[in-house]
Formats: sequence, C-alpha cells, structure tokens
Amino acid sequence: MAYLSERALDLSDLVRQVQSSERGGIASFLGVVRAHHQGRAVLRLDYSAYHEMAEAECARVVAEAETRWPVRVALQHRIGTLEVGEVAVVVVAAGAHRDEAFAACRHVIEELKRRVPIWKREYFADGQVDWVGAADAGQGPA
Amino acid sequence: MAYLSERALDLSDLVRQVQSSERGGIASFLGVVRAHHQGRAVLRLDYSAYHEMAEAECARVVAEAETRWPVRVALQHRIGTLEVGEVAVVVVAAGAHRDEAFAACRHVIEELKRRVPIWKREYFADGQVDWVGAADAGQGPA
Amino acid sequence: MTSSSASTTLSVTVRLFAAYAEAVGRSSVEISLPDGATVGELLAEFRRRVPTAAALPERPLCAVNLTHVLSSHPLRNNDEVAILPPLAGG
Amino acid sequence: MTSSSASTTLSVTVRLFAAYAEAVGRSSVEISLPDGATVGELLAEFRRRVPTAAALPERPLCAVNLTHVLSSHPLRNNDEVAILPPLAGG
Repeated sequence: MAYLSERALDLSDLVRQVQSSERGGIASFLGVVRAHHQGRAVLRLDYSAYHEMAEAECARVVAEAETRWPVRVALQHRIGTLEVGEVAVVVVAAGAHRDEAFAACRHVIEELKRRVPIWKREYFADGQVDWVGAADAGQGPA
Repeated sequence: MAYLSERALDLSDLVRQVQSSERGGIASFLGVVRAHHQGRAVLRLDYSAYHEMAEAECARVVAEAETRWPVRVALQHRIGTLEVGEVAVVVVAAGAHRDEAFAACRHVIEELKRRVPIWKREYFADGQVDWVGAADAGQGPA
Repeated sequence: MTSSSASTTLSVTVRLFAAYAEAVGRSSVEISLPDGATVGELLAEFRRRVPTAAALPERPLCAVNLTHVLSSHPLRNNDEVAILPPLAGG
Repeated sequence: MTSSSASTTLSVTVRLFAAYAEAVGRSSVEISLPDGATVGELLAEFRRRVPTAAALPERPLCAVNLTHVLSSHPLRNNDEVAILPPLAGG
C-alpha cells in the first residue's frame, strides 16, 4: 500500500494491517490539522510531496523501526487539501508489549518529520498563504 | 460515558471524543488479548472488576493526566469474555502537540495497570484456568 | 466527648473479588471492630472470623470506599473495605 | 584508463519542489558538470545558470536518486538531484 494518500486516512484500517493475536500492544499517533498556527487562524492546508522520494523514505523509516524493535508498523500521510480538524498523518506500531510499540510509534513520527519530503502551504483566515518552514534557512547538508 | 464496557471497544469512537481542531496530536494505545502467555496457548480471557471502584479509579487516572498535561483523555476497558486478538483496553490522549499526547497516553495505561481493580482469568488450550497474577503474593499496602 | 476505643464498635463490610472471593468462598462479610480500628486490624480480625481467609496473602492490596489505602488507614462505621487480588487490567 | 575531470562531463536533472519551485520559477532543470562533480559544485553551477536560484538558501537540503545526501556527495551521469525546502510533513 502507498504511504501517501489523497483520501481521508482511516486509523482503524491501519490498525487492522498490524493487529494480530501475537501483538498485545498497539500504539498509534494521529496528526490533526490545527485551527491555529503561531497565533494565526488557519482555514486549510495543502500538503504536497516529492512523491517518489517520500514513498521511498517512508519505506526506509518503517523498515528501520521494524528492524530496531520487534514490531509491525503502518504509516500513511495525506496529500492534497485538508480542512482544519482533518487527519494529516497516521502511525501505528504493534508489538508483543507496549514498550516497543510506544518507542517505535514515536520514532516513526519523529523520523517522518525529519526526513520525508512533504511540504505544506497554510491558508490563513486573513487571506495570507505561507509555505510552512520556508522562512527558516538554516537546514541543509553539512 | 462508563469506563468499563461489556461490548467490543471502538478506537475511532474514543478518538472522536477527544479530537478537535485545537488538538494537533493524538496518541493512543490498544491492549490486545495475546494468543500466548508465558509460553502457553491461550484460548480466551474473562475480565472482571470491582465495578464501582474501577469506574472511580479510571476517572481519577484520567483527571490526573488532564491536570498534569494539557490534554483530553478517553479511556475504556472491556469486561467479560474476550477472544484472542480482541481489544481489552483503549487509551486516547489528544493535545496541541505530540509530546504531551504521548506522555499522557503512556501514563494512563501504566496507572490503569497499577491502580484499577480489574482481574483476568485465562483459559488455556490445555484446559487449565488461571487467575493472572494470583501466584504473586508480594503486593499490598505498606 | 470521646469514648475509649473498647467501649464503642464500628461495623464494616468486607468485599472480596476474583481469585480471593473464590479462595475464601465468600464475596462479602460484615465485621464488627473496636472504634478506631485500622485496615490492618480488620485483616487480623477477618482471619480470626473466617478460617478460609488463611488462603489470602499476609498483606493484600486494600481499598476503603473505592480508594486504595495503606494498612494503617483508620476505619469508620459502615466503611466498605475491599481486599483486592493482584490487579491485572490492561 | 581514467580521464582528467575536465575532459568528460555528466548531466544531471535538478528538481525543485514547493516553495523552491515557486521561488525559482522552474520545477526541473538539466545541468552539465565536469565528471566527478559534487552536489555542492552542482549547486554553485545551478546558481550561475539560473539567476532566480539566488532566492535559495546557501546550503539547502539535497537528495540524489531519492536519498538524502551531503553536499560532498559525488554525482554520476543521469542522477536526479532534488533541492528540498524545509520539510513540513506530519
């Protein structure tokens, strides 16, 4: 299944992909579009991606988590226009015990934010449209 | 809503209870009945509770988490007979950011296990029926 | 005015659950105690009155009126005292 | 036999995304470089060829063939080099 989706994400679908009678602990994370960003009212977001690389990088992040912990991981990120309150990303990690499920789930969302080439444009109530993070110039290869 | 339920738990239901456009991070945990316990094949479980106290203690655990972190928490534990692979407990914590959502979610499941008077009887494939934890005599008031 | 602890009594309901209800063969027992008795003293009295309570551990987890307590917790008339087997929720 | 780096060339495709595609006004540019050129050298050459690239930061995040790389990464013929705005997934 693709890691990027243009349709609404379904947490239960992803849970089903990793749930089993050998996995007693399932930790998950949902990222939801917030109504405010840095004090300004947000109307909606546009997520875009470098699709081929985002798919490849998501696969690597999932594979690394499944190697580091005894878990199965499901991951999806939504692309396109999202309204406030909609789910942008879902991570689910299932393991025999909750320690590894929580650790893997947290790791995958952190790595996704750090590594997967996805961008968002925020449409504010005041009419302004900004690329999130575009003001930061610091990051880049050492 | 009651914290104990005799019916199948629905993760999406609990997510809806705490999801909002001000809460950008939602962490959740599902506890699933495993097919094995200490190497022995499990057929099913019976969960029972000291109902009045379990409800009161769940309410206290949730209130404490909502005081300690800026989150809303939803919690349900199933009671009765559960088959292998079924969900025994659901915890959902929603906050503006993921740090507090993960911290609160983890805290609530740990406190539930430590404090809420729920017991389980395991039915094993070999015909044996055991109260989980009944062999341990150590715990008690200091 | 205060009475001496021997001159008055209090009555509590002891509730048993799960493995302990099975082991003792009872789920509820009324026990009378001297005024000011603690949970620890109740446990000792409970063992004297109910021989099957010998199956319980020395220091079980206890709750009074739906709240966990230590064995030093003082009891009041009509308290509900629960003797709790090792918890196994989640 | 090995050639001197000036005698052969390699050609790479530079891809731009999101804010950077808007700022530069292009989403894809073909660039020829001396054999053995690095990502850092490509960025310098890209700025010489594409004046609007002045809008990009000095050291942007870069990927080659779908993998994050450092600016010291050596390029090969037909590599796809992506210049990535600050990531904002999740």
